[in-house]
Amino acid sequence: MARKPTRPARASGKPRRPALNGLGLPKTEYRGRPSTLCKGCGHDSISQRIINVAWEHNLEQHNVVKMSGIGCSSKTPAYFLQGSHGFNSLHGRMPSVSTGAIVANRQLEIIGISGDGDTASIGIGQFKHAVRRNVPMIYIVENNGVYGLTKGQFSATADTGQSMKYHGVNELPPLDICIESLAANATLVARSFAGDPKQIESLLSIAFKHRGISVLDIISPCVTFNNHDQSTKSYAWGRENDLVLNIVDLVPPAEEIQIEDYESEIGIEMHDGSYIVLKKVGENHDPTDKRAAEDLLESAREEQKFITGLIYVNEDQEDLIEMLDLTETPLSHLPDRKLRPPEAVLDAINGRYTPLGTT
Amino acid sequence: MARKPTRPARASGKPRRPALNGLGLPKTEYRGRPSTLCKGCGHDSISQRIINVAWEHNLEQHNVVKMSGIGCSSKTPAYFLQGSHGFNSLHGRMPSVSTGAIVANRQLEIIGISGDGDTASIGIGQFKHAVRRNVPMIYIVENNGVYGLTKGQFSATADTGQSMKYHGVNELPPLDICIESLAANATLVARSFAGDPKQIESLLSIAFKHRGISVLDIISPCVTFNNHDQSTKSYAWGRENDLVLNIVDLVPPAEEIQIEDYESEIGIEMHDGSYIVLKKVGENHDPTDKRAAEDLLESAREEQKFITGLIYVNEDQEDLIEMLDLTETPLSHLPDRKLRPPEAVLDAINGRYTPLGTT
Amino acid sequence: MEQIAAVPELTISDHIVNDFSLTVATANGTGSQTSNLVLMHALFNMGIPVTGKNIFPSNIQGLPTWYSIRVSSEGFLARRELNEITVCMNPATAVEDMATMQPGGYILHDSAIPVAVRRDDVTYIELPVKSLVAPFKVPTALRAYVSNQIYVGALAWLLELPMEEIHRALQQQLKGKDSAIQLNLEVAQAGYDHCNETYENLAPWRVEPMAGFNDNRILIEGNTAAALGAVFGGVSLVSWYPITPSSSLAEAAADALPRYRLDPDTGKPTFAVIQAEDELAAIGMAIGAGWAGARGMTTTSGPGISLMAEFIGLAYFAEIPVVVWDVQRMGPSTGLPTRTSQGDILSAYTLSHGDTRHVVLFPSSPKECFEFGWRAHDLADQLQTPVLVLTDLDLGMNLWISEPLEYPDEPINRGKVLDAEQLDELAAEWGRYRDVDGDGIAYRTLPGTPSNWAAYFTRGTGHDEMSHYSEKPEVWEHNLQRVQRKLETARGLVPQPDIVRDAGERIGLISLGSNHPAVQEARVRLAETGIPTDYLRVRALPVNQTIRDFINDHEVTVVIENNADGQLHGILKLETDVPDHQLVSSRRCNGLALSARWITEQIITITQR
Amino acid sequence: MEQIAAVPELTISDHIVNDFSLTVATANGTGSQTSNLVLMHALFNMGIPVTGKNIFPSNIQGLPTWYSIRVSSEGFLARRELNEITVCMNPATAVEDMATMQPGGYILHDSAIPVAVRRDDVTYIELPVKSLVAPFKVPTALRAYVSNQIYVGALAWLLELPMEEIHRALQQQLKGKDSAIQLNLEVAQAGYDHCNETYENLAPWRVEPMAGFNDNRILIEGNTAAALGAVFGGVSLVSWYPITPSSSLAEAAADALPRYRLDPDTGKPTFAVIQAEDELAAIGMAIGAGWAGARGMTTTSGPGISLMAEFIGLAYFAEIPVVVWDVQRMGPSTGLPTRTSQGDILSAYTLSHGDTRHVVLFPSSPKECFEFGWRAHDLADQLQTPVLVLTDLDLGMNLWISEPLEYPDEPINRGKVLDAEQLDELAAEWGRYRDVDGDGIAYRTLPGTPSNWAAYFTRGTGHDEMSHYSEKPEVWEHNLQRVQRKLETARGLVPQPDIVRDAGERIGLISLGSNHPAVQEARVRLAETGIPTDYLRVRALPVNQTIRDFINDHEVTVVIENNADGQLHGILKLETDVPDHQLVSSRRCNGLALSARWITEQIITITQR
Ligand SMILES: Cc1ncc(C[n+]2csc(CCOP(=O)(O)OP(=O)(O)O)c2C)c(N)n1
Ligand SMILES: Cc1ncc(C[n+]2csc(CCOP(=O)(O)OP(=O)(O)O)c2C)c(N)n1
Ligand code: SF4
Ligand code: SF4
Ligand SMILES: [Mg+2]
Ligand SMILES: [Mg+2]
Repeated sequence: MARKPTRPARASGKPRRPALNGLGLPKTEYRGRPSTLCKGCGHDSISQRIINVAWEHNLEQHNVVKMSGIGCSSKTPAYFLQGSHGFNSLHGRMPSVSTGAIVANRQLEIIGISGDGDTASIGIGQFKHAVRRNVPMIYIVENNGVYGLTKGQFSATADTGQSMKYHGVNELPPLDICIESLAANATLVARSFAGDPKQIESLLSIAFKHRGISVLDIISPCVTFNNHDQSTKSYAWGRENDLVLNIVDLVPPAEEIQIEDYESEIGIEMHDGSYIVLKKVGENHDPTDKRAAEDLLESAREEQKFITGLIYVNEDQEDLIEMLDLTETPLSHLPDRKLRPPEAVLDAINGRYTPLGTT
Repeated sequence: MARKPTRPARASGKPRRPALNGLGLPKTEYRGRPSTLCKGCGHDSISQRIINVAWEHNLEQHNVVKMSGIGCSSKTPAYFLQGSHGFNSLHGRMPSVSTGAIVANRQLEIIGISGDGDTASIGIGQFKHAVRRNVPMIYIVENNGVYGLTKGQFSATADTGQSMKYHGVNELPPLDICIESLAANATLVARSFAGDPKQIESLLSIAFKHRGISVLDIISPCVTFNNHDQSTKSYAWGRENDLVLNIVDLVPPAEEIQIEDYESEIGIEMHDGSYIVLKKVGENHDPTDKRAAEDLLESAREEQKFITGLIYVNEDQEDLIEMLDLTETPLSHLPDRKLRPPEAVLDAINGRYTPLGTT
Repeated sequence: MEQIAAVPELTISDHIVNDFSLTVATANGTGSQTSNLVLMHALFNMGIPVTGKNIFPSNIQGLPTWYSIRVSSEGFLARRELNEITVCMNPATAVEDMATMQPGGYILHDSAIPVAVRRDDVTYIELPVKSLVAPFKVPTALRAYVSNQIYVGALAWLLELPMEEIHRALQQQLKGKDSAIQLNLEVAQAGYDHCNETYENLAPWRVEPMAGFNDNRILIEGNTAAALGAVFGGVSLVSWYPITPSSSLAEAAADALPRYRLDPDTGKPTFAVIQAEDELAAIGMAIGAGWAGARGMTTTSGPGISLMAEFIGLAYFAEIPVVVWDVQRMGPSTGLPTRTSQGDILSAYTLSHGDTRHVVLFPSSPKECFEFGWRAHDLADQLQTPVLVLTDLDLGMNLWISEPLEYPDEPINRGKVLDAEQLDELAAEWGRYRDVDGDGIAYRTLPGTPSNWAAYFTRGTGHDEMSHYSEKPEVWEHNLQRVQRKLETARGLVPQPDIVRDAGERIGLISLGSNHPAVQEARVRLAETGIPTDYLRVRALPVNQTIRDFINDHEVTVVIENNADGQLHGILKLETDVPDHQLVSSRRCNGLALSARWITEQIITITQR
Repeated sequence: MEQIAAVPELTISDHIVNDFSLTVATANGTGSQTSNLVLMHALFNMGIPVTGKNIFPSNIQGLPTWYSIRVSSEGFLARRELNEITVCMNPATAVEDMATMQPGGYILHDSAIPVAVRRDDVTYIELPVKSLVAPFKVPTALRAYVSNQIYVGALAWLLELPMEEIHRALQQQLKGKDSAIQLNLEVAQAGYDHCNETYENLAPWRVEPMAGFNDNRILIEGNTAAALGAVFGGVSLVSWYPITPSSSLAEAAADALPRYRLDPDTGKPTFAVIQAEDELAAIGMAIGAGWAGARGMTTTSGPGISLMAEFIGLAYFAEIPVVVWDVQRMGPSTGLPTRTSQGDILSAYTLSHGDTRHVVLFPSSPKECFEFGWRAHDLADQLQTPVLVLTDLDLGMNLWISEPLEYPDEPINRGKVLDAEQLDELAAEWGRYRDVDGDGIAYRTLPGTPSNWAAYFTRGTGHDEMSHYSEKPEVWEHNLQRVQRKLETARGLVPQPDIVRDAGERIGLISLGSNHPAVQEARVRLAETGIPTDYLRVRALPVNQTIRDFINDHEVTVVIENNADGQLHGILKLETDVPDHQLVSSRRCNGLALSARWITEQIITITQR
């Protein structure tokens, strides 16, 4: 329970004071417990981005809830915003639990973290319907194309032709989280790359202000299970030396892939030596134009590139809470007298069901 | 068990002989048991189309299987092709059961019937993944925007603003079966209207020849639960006379809505007096052009029209059975010797796990 | 329809007053519901104990439907197997309906339906429906609907039911729609007049106004009462997916909430009703709401219960309050969606993988549906666990005479929730899963609580008292033992069984839920034949000492239930220690509510062993 | 780690040969698996009874992992609670690992890990891992991996395990990768040499080659054996969704099928493996395949079992063969994904709403995993019903010494399937759900059968013998009774219990699955202390008369299982009629396999009551 703000004991001499945000809090207050992910995992970079933005935006942590499904990605809410309630729910079911939570307390800010397996495989149904309901929340997919936690099977976003050490070659076409979101009438759709701090932070800032659901599809390399036989990089030595082929439980330490800010396109070499191309939405892309957004995504899909940035936004569509027209007071905090009608109401109801008196 | 071909006993005089198809069978042989759907239900028209096309194409009924989920629509396989096996499975789960069946016996032709609730609500996950796998089957969604069998709740394809007698106004945007299919990389996407026999039959003929999955989204009006208070047509008299308002179990007989062949657009008045506009894909639409297909659907969605006809087709993509590279002989019919390796193989396996002999 | 064994002898010179059963056979979608409800309410308004069971098909139009009305001066409200009067409006079933009609009975039939084999042990009353309705200017679409009033009028004539009562009941049903009331009444009158002019009424059955029984009682469906219970229980979110026979519960809630639960200050909803995309989402939403401090509930039936298994395990293990109504229908699988059963008892009690046991409530009347409607939420909050309420199609979708709904006698109980002040005081001492009171129930906090000590991380994985992830063997064992300790606490908190003891030590009956009226009637019949019985009605699981004592106190205890495996019997066997011959299972499962006759026969057979 | 109660006294002057346990503590992701497997195989190759248990975390890298190797000259293969040697390679757990080490033990530790509190009742061997590995030119990424060979060498020195055996085992593990073999061996040698040069070996434990026990036995994981069983059982479709600890079963099948099941004529696959989008789809596909006449199977663990509940009910009621492997892990909910348990027994047996009872098999060795791997498909086909095979993480994912896999002694049994010829002969006489043989099992037809009589319409709704929809009460009752009759047939068809009777009438033990080695060992210990026991190992549900007789024949029967609720005990209580004091539950559930010590203590306590 190290959650209470602790100030470093003043030592002699001039103490190094950490920078404080508008609430007078150091950034460390926005951390969580130590990560248990693999060193170099993209998911950890994303957690760091959330910590930064939350600190910079002076977020009141007690108003935030962190929701997730099951997977390496879904574990991360334990690793940021220690002052927020979190709920590591069931595999693929984060959307419904989040929907219930926001209905219960409309004042909460929901940050949902999911994986590509969690969202695009088992969870695609709940995902699409949460999008369709425009549940007010940030929905982050930490997308690595594999099932990290269960040791590297393909997920539904794995690229066609991608190959994996123990699972052969993926022959199926991938589902694209952004295209799926748009098809289901998402009101904010964006994509980024775990190693692009600037872009993620700016998208998070936008998402925090968005009215309904914000879907952020963040490509987040798995350092461990994208290491297949054809890999060209860190494993080269091992391969030459026959060393790595039979090692099932070896996860060599790796570095996070970080990229610099880029102009319009950037090619990135992944841990496994494969190559992806990110392409920023152009300056003159109008993110309120849905057909343009779809075109952008579809043409990038044809070129096998990933469009990044704010792809689509619609601030006109009511969110779920508005549609439900709920009281301003969160349902969870209504006083008993608003939850239970008075006895006279029940008497009247009983009256409607009793025998008619003789007329 | 009236499935054996029966010929009418020859009466005296010249008997009226029914038309026979290439297999020497009258069309009645392709019927099923009597329908228990409401009179005038669009679903029954679709069954009739299947019967026609099957008869015309000289379909061997024993090679066909009829799969479905749960709903009024999902009941229909009992009402056509009496000579085919059928499987009325679970709500929303027809795709997985069909996948298993075709893997078991690749020689089967699968006709899958689903509803909009069955496919777009509970079943959206299995639907999208069956599409993604390109499971060779015809997948018909008998789309009425409501849950017929459970008495008229909105489904996920109900139009925004649509209102229903006992369920108020739908505020959510609809999922579009065709857009969803394309997003998931469907290889054949088409739409039609239950009352348009010609178009449905021609689309069915194309679908029977398609390599992978053929998604047919067929708008199929529910005569019973699209009767809401604002209705303008058959109920007018009742409304004026205060008669229908409290009748929960009244289903007045109605006529199927049939339309004539149309040029490019047609407006149709539904049973409830509402109006939909169908718009045929233009002559110069290239159904092999995916982005054109998407554009067509999205612009129609904006205009609130329904594009009908063959929207997209891709014959290049391998289907599931090809990807799995299965034996030509159906797995269900392999002889035991191909299913159980000989004893020597097991001896060798055991050998691999026994202690090393002294070298 | 079941085989009729005995013929009621009409030896009494006078009429049989307020004692008979009648069945109306129609096709569904013809709107006969109005007619049947008018009959039900007319009888109810006259003070006559009456019960109505709708046996309907799983489709929307055109298939056979039967509506059975039982009138019992003694106040027996169970389904009866015997049937004195049959109204045949459906050609499809007429042959069978007429053939299985018991001797001495009356058959009222549309004259368009020919009598296939004329029997001389029954009386036929022909109703020329078409020609009687012809004079009324009704569009074809509505002809079938108003035609049903013909049999209403005919029955009024047969039973000497005053037409004014029909009029009053019509007014009640069609509230203020005057021309509709008028039309229906006139058609009914035409039926009445036709019979009156054509036949002499030699039938033995009559209805007469009665005092006492219905006074202050209500006529209502269990699902409606349950929904109202939730409304008065402060439900915040009803997330549901349509499935017969539970849909009308959610729909009744959606109907009642906007009437009774708008914020008195702002006029805004203090509730949400969400039709989810499936049962997994429905239960997930309800759990999310419960976790965040509101009252979440979902309604479903068998297939939905199966789909909710994983989520119920999460709520059990992460200790989140949620209420699930299972209005049971016939299973396994899709089964018979429109037929009643009590086949989910064992499933519900042990739902989910791993070691789980749940609190399950069994209401047996609309009044109790209402009570458990609010109490389930209190229990869920107090115990921080899922509470499943098991009712069934018979109680949920049929009209039952019931004691009036009783206003909750306890304030809303939110259980152990800490606010910011309490948290700041407790500080590091608080642990989400720390059992400070020894009852297995720890204190929780809600998201949004403005205290630095409020936050914790909820998970369905192994966790210690601080809710931190742990794989330590002793942590797991310790935590699960505490959760199981809650079950012991639950034994004391759940509604206690309802016990009638007046028979001494020989025979005890145990039953539950909608079987109650049949058991009550059977006990009277058994007592009349010299077999007095004690009776314990289980109102909740887990069971407690009272139930064990009851079983131990009797030579034989018979557990009566409507399923194939004797599921309650199995659970009682598990949780008590009595030899098989002392705890006997009597079960039946054919889609119909149990009858007193069947129960009586069962008990007689058992006692004769 | 559990508390150690007793200290083994080293009173014998000579060495303790082939009798000790050692635990290696590392962090996961460091590649220690190679080292541990090398040790396991070296010992196995020497003919020594050995068992290895991997206690690993539910993450991928950096969290504590323990690998415990037990060597037992008597051939006891259960988990032992005592631990004579601990290898500390993980700083994160070293303090606790060292503190809980029993007196008299040896601690081998990386010298980079300081000894926090030096105890004088244990011996410390320091391994300067970093400097020993330094001379080898290995990239940083692989340094941790090869470092593990240091403790292999050190243990070889301590136990006098010949380095040639290490070499041979390395060759076995790294098949043909010569430079890797060489490197690993050299590092191990460095560890050996370091110890040899630095310490005098005063430890009491030695390993020595043994004859007899391992001869003709195999060392294999249960999941691998199960997958091979399916391969030889003619499985056609493995549709699965990843979940620990079942994934390796599906992956082993995906690995073995292309090796052994290509069509000998065309070289094409006679099988399909599909990774589904979730468990609902996985079971749906398997059921679709079974329906169409192939052999469908899926593999999962607790959460998946819950998700499959609705589909299992469909297969049960529509009578479709399908095989489900549940490799159990700790529940409820997500629980402890990497810890063993037997908590799904009751769930599996009664899975789904409505009245259902399933065939459940419990293998207790790799050999039996193989056998049930093929037999489950025969049973499913014969009975036309789902067959659930329940194993657990301990048996599934650990290496077990086993009798060799035994070639099926029966041809493939496809059950009652009619072909076109038979159908044409039977014509209208055939009904899909007609019980012509009186065993409750009807004849089915497959889609694609070229006969006009073949087609029928399968449904999970109420159906008559022709599989037509029916809501008739008597049709439902009749059909469900037939389905339940199948369960009676199943009692005779499922694998019969394994019974050892040599103790007379006092104490019977009942257990199942992976508890077998611990029970066997406990029986020896109990016999030594004057408490002889009989033993029945349940191999399948539903139970039959043999089990009832066994229980009735003993004064006390103790049911030993690894779950919190005593689930098998509950089922036996349900299905037999013995008083509580005669059928006692002994259960434990903390994520670890049961130990002989715990069982022994339990039985002693019970007998002393
Ligand atoms: C119902 C259920 N099925 C399967 C699992 C096993 N499981 C845990 S995480 C996971 C996949 C995670 O993949 P993804 O969402 O992509 O997350 P990542 O680990 O890649 O971040 C699976 C299949 C589970 N926990 N629950
Ligand atoms: C798991 C489950 N949940 C709910 C139901 C109840 N149910 C039966 S049909 C249906 C909806 C059918 O709607 P749709 O697929 O649109 O078919 P339609 O009747 O409109 O043709 C529902 C919710 C069910 N059978 N199973
Ligand atoms: S396995 Fe992959 S996704 Fe999981 S923590 Fe490691 S690097 Fe990240
Ligand atoms: S309810 Fe609607 S969908 Fe169902 S059969 Fe009737 S018309 Fe068709
Ligand atoms: Mg992933
Ligand atoms: Mg529909």
